[in-house]
Amino acid sequence: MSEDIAIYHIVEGILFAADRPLTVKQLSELFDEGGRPDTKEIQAAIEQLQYDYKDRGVQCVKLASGYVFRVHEDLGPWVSKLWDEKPAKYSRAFLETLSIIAYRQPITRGEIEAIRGVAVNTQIVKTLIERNWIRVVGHKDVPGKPALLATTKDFLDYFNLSSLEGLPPLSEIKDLDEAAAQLEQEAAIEEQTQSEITLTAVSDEEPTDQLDAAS
Amino acid sequence: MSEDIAIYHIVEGILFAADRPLTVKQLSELFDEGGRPDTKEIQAAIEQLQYDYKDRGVQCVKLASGYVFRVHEDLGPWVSKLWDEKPAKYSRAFLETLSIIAYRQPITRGEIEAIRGVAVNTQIVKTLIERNWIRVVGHKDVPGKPALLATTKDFLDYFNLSSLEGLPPLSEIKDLDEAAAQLEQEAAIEEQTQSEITLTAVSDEEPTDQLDAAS
Amino acid sequence: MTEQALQDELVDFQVLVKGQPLAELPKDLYIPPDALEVFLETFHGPLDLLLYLIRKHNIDILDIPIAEITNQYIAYVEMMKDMQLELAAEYLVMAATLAEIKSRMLLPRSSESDDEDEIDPRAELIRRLQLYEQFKQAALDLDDLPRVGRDTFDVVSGTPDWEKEKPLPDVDFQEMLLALSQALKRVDMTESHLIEREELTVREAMAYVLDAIKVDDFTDFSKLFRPETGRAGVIVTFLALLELLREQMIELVQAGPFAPIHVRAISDE
Repeated sequence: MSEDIAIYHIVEGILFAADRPLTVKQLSELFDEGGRPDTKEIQAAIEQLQYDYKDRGVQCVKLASGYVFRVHEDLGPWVSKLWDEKPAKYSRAFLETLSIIAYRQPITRGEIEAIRGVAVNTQIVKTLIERNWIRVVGHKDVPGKPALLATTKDFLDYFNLSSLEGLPPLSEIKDLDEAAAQLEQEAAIEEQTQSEITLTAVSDEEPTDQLDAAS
Repeated sequence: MSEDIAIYHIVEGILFAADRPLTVKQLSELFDEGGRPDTKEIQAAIEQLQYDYKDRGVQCVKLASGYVFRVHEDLGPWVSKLWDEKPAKYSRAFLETLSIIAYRQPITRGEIEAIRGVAVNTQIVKTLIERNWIRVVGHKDVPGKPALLATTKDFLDYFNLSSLEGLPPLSEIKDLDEAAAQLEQEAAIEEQTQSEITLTAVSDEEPTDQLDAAS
Repeated sequence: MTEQALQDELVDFQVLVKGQPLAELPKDLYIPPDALEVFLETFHGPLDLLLYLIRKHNIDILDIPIAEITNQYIAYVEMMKDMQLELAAEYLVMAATLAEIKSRMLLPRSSESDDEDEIDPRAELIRRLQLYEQFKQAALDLDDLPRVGRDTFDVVSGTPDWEKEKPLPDVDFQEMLLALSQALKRVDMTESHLIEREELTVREAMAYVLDAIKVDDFTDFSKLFRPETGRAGVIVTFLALLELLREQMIELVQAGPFAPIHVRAISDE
């Protein structure tokens, strides 16, 4: 960049650095009073930039509140992945419902409620069906003909199971949270390098003993 | 923009939209697996962009943690006016401490003190760590196990560097042995140099007594 | 402290240059006392002060006239003391070091000792000064590098309002099992015999059968059995059919003895 910097380069830098749209007036005020370009010159600089960037990935656009550089709208599919926020987590009720369907399929909502002890949220079932993890495989021949829910192949694929037999036996699951809680506790206590060794030791021993006792 | 969007336009849009530097790998991961360009293609796209923007008000620069678009450094005087806050100035002690860590890493506080001749300001080290410009990378195997300090990628990014090699070269130090040899030679040649006269003369004066008292 | 007082005091130090008492204050000391305090405070330790003295007098760092520099150094340190500036201990240590060097340089050179082994008493000080100067310069160079917020700025361009695809949450398998385990904890565990593992295969087969058959059309009974699942698979499928029949979810139709059996899901109407 030369010693004598062109107005449109300065405007370019300012518009790119700015965290807000800027009007011609605001742009001109960023120049020292001595060498302040007039409105026409700023306007000409903007037109130059709009021309320079017309085929680029960013463009100089005029919004209600001023000029701004903006990513070309065709690039949405790629750029929007940048801020793929970490997806929200499913609720515990969601996971419970899914796991009960997995183990008890085909099952009606009423039966899930009987196991969970609380009503099944309609939204949960809807979400599960939308995600194609469960589907209605039939209707139970009881009054009301409730839908029978079962898991899908997509469900198995997602969890890397070749069949439902790959699900661990329920007897193992019962004490799972205790084992998990203990693991977490151990992990919190342990520091840095030793933690790995300890974690391995813990996972090899304690939970197994517990599971043996439980089964 | 055409239907079939060029890779460098996509990379351009992504880099302009991103609020952080992106590596070639991170850039490629924003493409769908089906149409994911390989490293070479991404690299070529970046080179294209660096060429396209070389005379513009923003430039595609390589930093330690990836590629980023940054406003041309010559535009600082205008762009910095966008914000009311004046850019931070750092004290000499701060810059000296940081430089010594940058050039001599990994280094202990004691070693920094030995170079600067004064105690290291705890607040400076704290600030450097808080800004994530330096971090503790280990502990020296000497009594007291002092922490070894080193600079981070954030430090390099802040100073527009892609690696430590980009730091300005240290001024040369004249070889001491050589210098000492030369001095001795001179001393040998000169029978009665003026400095010796001066030394003798001074030794009779008061300051000597003062020094004796101090030592 | 007036300028005159300052000068008097400095004369008391008998600052010597080339063996002669300094008739005048060094040029660099002609500064107003207020500024002097600020000036003295800017020194970042003894090496910094020494370097200043050396540079101010245009002396080659490799050939420091130690006596002269020592005297000037002491004068400055005394001034700092008098102004009650916080004087780091390092300044006094340096004064002692300088004095030691000075006295060693006064010792007559022993002609017996090997000249090559004799080290210039100033060598270590010179080394430290050089090293410090090197980093003093490095700090200035670092300060000159284009840096974010002063010379260069991060660019973050806005985007049009794209319809953002909402990513689906991830589910960890263990997490799901944990949820189930908690659910099971809540219910009477005696009921858990209803969901025994043994039933799983049958239940899976039930789901399979329900999926394979239709409400409005009959499916060939024999087509429901998958030979690839083996004998056990066939049995499980059969058990599943019986279970579905018992739960009135399917109906079986056979036109006559030994005729093909057809299966149909019971309509939910």
